[in-house]
Amino acid sequence: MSFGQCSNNASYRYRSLVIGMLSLVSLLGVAACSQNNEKNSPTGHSSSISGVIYCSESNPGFFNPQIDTSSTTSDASAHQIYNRLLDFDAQTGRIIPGLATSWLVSKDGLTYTFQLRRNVAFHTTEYFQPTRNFNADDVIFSFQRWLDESHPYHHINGGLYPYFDSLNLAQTIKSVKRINGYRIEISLFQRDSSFLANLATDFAAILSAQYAQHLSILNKPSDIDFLPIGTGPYQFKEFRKDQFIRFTQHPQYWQQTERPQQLIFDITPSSSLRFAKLVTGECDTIAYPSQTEIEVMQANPKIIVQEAPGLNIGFWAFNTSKAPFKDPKVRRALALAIDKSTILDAIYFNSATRARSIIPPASWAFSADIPDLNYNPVKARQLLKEAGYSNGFNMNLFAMPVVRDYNPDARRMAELIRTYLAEISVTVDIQTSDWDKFRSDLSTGKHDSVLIGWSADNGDPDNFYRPLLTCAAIPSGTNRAMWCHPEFDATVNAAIATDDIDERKAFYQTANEIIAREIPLMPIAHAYRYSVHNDNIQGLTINPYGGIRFANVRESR
Amino acid sequence: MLTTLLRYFNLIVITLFILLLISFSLAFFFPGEPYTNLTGNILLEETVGPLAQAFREGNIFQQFWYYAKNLSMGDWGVSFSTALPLYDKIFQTLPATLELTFYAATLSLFIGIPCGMLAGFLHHKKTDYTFMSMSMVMVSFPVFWLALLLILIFSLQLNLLPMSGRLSLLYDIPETSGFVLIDIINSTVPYRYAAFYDAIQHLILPTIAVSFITTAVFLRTTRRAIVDVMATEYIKTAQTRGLPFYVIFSRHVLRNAMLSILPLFAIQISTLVTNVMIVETVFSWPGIGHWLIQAIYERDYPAIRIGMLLVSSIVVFFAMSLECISRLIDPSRGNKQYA
Amino acid sequence: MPDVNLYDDEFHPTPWQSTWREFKQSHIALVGLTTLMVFVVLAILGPLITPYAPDLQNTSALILPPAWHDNGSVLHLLGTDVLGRDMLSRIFYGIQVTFGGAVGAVLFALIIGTTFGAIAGMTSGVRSSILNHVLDTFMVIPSLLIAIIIVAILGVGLSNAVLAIGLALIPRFVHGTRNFVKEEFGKDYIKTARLDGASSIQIYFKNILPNMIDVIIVQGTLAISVAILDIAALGFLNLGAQTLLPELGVMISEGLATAYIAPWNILLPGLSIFLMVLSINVVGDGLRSALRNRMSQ
Amino acid sequence: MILLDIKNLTLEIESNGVLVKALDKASLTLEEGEIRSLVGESGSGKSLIVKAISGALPPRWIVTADRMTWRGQNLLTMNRAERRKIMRRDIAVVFQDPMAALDPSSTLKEQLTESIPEEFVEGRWFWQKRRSRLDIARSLLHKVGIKDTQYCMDHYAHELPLDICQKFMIAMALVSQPTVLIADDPTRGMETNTKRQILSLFKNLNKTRNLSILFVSHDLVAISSMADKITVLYCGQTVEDGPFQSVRKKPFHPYTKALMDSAPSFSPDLQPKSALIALGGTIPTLQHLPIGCRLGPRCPRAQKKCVETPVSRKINQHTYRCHFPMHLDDKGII
Repeated sequence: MSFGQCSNNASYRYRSLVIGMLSLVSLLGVAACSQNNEKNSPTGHSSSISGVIYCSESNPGFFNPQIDTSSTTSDASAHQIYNRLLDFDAQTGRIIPGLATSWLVSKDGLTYTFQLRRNVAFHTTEYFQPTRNFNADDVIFSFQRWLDESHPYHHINGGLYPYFDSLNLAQTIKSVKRINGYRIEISLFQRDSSFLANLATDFAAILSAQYAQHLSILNKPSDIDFLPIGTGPYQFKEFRKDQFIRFTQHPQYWQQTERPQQLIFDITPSSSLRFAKLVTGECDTIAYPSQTEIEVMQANPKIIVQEAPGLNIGFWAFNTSKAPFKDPKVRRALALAIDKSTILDAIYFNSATRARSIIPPASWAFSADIPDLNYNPVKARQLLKEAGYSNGFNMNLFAMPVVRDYNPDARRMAELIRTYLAEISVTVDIQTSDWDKFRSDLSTGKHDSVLIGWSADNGDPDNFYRPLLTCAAIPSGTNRAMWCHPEFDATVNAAIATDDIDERKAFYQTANEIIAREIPLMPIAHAYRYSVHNDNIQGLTINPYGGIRFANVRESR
Repeated sequence: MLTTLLRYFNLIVITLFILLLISFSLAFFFPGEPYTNLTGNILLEETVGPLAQAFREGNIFQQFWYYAKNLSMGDWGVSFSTALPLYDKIFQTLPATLELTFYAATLSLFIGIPCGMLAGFLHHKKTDYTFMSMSMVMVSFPVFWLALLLILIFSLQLNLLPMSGRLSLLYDIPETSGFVLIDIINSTVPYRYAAFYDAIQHLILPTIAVSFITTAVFLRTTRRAIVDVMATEYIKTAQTRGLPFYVIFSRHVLRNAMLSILPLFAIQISTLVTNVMIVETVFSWPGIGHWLIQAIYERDYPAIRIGMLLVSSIVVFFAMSLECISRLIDPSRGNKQYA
Repeated sequence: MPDVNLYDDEFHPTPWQSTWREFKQSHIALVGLTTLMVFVVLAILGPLITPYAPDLQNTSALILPPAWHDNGSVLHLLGTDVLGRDMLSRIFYGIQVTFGGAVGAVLFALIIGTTFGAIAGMTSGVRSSILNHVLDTFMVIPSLLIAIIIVAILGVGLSNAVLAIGLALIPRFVHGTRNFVKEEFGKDYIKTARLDGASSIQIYFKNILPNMIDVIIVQGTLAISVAILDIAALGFLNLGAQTLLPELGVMISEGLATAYIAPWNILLPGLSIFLMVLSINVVGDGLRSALRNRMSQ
Repeated sequence: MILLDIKNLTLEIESNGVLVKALDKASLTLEEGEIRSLVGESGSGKSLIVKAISGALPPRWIVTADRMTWRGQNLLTMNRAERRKIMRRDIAVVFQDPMAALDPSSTLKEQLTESIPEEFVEGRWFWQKRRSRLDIARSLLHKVGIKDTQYCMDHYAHELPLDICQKFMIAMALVSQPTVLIADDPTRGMETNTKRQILSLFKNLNKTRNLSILFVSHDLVAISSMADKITVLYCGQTVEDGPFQSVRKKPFHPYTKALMDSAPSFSPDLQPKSALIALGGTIPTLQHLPIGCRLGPRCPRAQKKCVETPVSRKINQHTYRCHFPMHLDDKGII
């Protein structure tokens, strides 16, 4: 006596449910293979709450650009929280007034006097409420902190100021004097035509002296770099590592610009995840879009792509302080063994120009007639034999874990290089690790060679030669090739001693020839800079010197 | 009744003790200095504290004793990469995982078991075969591939659902209990309803991804249990006694079937937690699985050690209590001598 | 007319033949078996019949869609990935790595699990019940957790992943064998053997092991499907096989980078894992119901 | 008045390609107030008949019968609802192993009260209904001889001794005051005094309630103490049927003779240490049933004629199916 018949109406109803389930599974199959068909508006976030979400690529080390040169830190702090004495105009690149309304340069070029802006308010947050506006004391405090060793705040959070050390500004600046409440005077030891440009870079941020006193009373001085106070458009609210940074609008910002209620950095390390979030509308703009996705973004009407020639250089640096790489013949052999054009196609997907030397075409100091090395494995093997390594050697290759314009996927580039070097019997062990550990290993010289790069902070060509290849830049960790060449240093110092453009160009040309002869590093590409955002926001302009500025971004929903 | 409770209580205590022992011995297996693996900071001359002292003397029992004392007092050591105390980090991430596991478990219970009952009761009929073939397909889905498929289709192509995180970061909800829905409900921010709706949207895809496989497993186990019970002698006698069908099914068949599959759910908990940890990495859900796997990449041994100890003790606790409950309410289990 | 049997003695099918006849009844099981055979052949002979080496980078054809797509080329049947490596040969190698790894892990777990289970089954008393409980609790610990610990101790790599999954599968076999042995010891044919003075070891090897083979095989097949899923998951989280080895899970995580432009880099490896696991599940299930029917006849 | 009338019932099942007759033209009748016993060795299809009557046959069986009626209604063509109503109201079955026939997960009180039909329960509100069900249950348990009802009702089946459970099964069967009770070897494996209690219970139920009992067993001692009529079954064929006394004194079918002789207490003149009488050979399995009279190969009086199945002949209420009956010369006179 089976029970089938007695509940046949029940099973009919359940059968329809089952068919519903089956159609869902088949929908899974069909839709999965369909290409990116037309899609409706991104759901993203409802309009009831205003805010801009930016998918950044990694955690900032600190919230003070003075002590950390990584672009993540300056993205998260320099342009959103702090202001500088001077700024760059996004389009023309010329220097425009920032917190200093006007400035006067003496004839001998040794003393600069700055007239400061009045009634500029600092941020008021839960952890600090300022009682006075911005004045000269803050500028003095900000400069003295990295200039004068004995300054109470100099050794807070490591006491290292890599950018200023690499330009050894501490030796060029003699003194910073306070004339009155809103005027200061800086005097130098010798002329430096790139000094004004250096004051306009991200790293010359202006901190709050009153906040510093407040913290030293509570004797928690290290908070100055973790709970920042500045005069910029946004004020810091909360940071949770590997998850997000939250800023709220600075109500009394001195520039009247229309800004969203809150700005959020959603930390998403993987670039494909960032791109996916842009498509689903969970992020309004993303950092370092990977080249493969640029074409797809251009095809998508909802996403606006801005492109500008970048002031950057991606290169493959050899650690010249170690055995096989001391000999320039070995370095030349390795450089010849690599086919630069395939790397440009496979990694940059023709969104970069082939690099002949470290100076990009966008800079005025660029000159076309620099000899370029093209792919010649036979000569490479012969050079290796001459240098005594006929049966090759093994070396490690540090591949940068994070994404940057100048090198979108260092890991895949390393794999390509490995297959090329295998042909001249050089075995390569690719090493990559977490970004902080990676940089500390580099500065202690654990690497044989490294795939990394540099993006300029200001328009001055000196910003390429000095931090990358001068002897002073080795301790500060920006000279990855550990290369110290007296003649090269002399040419670079001579270049900044004069103001005449043609003379400086000639000096930089001799510097390029020294690099081409010695090959401490093999320049690979100058990548275009992309800024990508969906149509939820407007007013985001691309900046030639990298970084992202939300000062005059507004929601267009 | 009391003896079973007592027996299970000391079994749970023994097992947790063994887990504690394993987590302690892990510190010695992991590369690097045992003291650093236990507490996260380096054993220097001037580090004070009973544990450091015990390590200097090298007396292992004392080390274990102080380690256990620290654990009970909430000092769970400091993580290598962030140097923040692990205690708060875990209490940020664990509720997220428990929340996702809870929703996935309830979803698969409320879908798996009724369909299993239907399939079992109509066995060897068309509905049964469709259910069985469907559950066979669902069981063989690799969970991370399924999650990617769901993202590809529902987030990227059809753009219906968000694909990452627990809540859109625009909503700043103060974290009280760690469970996102509960936090929203008892938060006083004006945009509460929008936040709630958004949290639900964020929950849909991960819950489906996790519960997809567990539903199929529940379906199959329930069907097998029901078919076995229907074939037993006492159900035949009940039928010959002429009892109406619904009485037989609801009172006898269901109760016996449920009693026989309750202990099997304990094993399902572990596959559920594994699937949740994998789905978390795909949907970047801020749970303990995602955090543990990040800890692996950064070789953060204190985090791995405490994460392992915590997750496995929770899973063991749930499984053992499930087994104890099934032993208490199932009278007939008493006569089968225990293995 | 049943085939005429001249000697008219009764044709008693051996247990295997009756299981096979029972197994043949369900067509799905046969379909499952053929797909499984295809995968096994691929796993063994895969590397010989692939058109390209798995890591040969053909830089001229980057992210090529599969052949049936409009701008796909027949040279690369299943298209290429972002580094220009041929998808078809990578999947064949992937099958060999994943399937081989899973079988290795299951064999490892099977041998250790059955011995432990037998010992636990044969001993009795308080000590063994405590031991059994502890083994049961290890069955409940999630396999990913065990894998994370092993990777933390020994470091990443396919062999460590196989070891980790093997360890995670052991409790499953211990549980199965112990219940089976405990049941068998209750039966009379063991009592008679014991009355003849056979020691429990002899009984185990002569009487119980032959009967246990079927149970072990069913558990083994189902454990292989679990092992494949776990190895692929570990590869996906790149805790197991590293990018050097063409493992299916790793291929999916690599395909993630170009997920939106080239979805087939994710779909095809995932599909092969899915089909492999489906065929194994179908065969395992068919075997189990065949065994159950044979027992109940 | 004939309650249950079964004529030429044949049960076939398909086993590896060929149809096998487990029951071959079995016939059985049951009058009101009569105790009929159905005797046969284990595996002769006794339980099959019980299952056929109660309709609990698995769907694989093919049931064909000339006549299978209950009070005139044909059981085969009845739809399941009426069949279940009959089972509920008129026929009650007591199975062999009480432990297996009781749900292990619910208390006996639950199982007993749930099978009390609505009509016997007075009271409008549910608590009144519950109390009246409890009273009915308690009175029933007293009737079947269980004294400590409260203890039994609160416990589970596996916690009570075998005979208590069997009495409980009987109580459950009697709860709907059936007219026929089918007892499928209730006293198997019980020691004698509990067996005697249960049999005496059946006897006085028959006397007081005029309850007709179909007593299926192969324990002749128990049958001799209570049965009016007896039907002997061998390999699915009813070989002999008739009043117990006449069948016992003068069995016509050689198998019945052997069956009667096999019970030592039946033959008073048995010398001590003398060999027990038993038929040679064993019961053929389902696959190798001999054609014609199924006792053929084992029957001492078998001849060529036995190859065709014998037709059942009747001499004043004593039917038999044998070509060469005993105690009868060939003209059919005792």
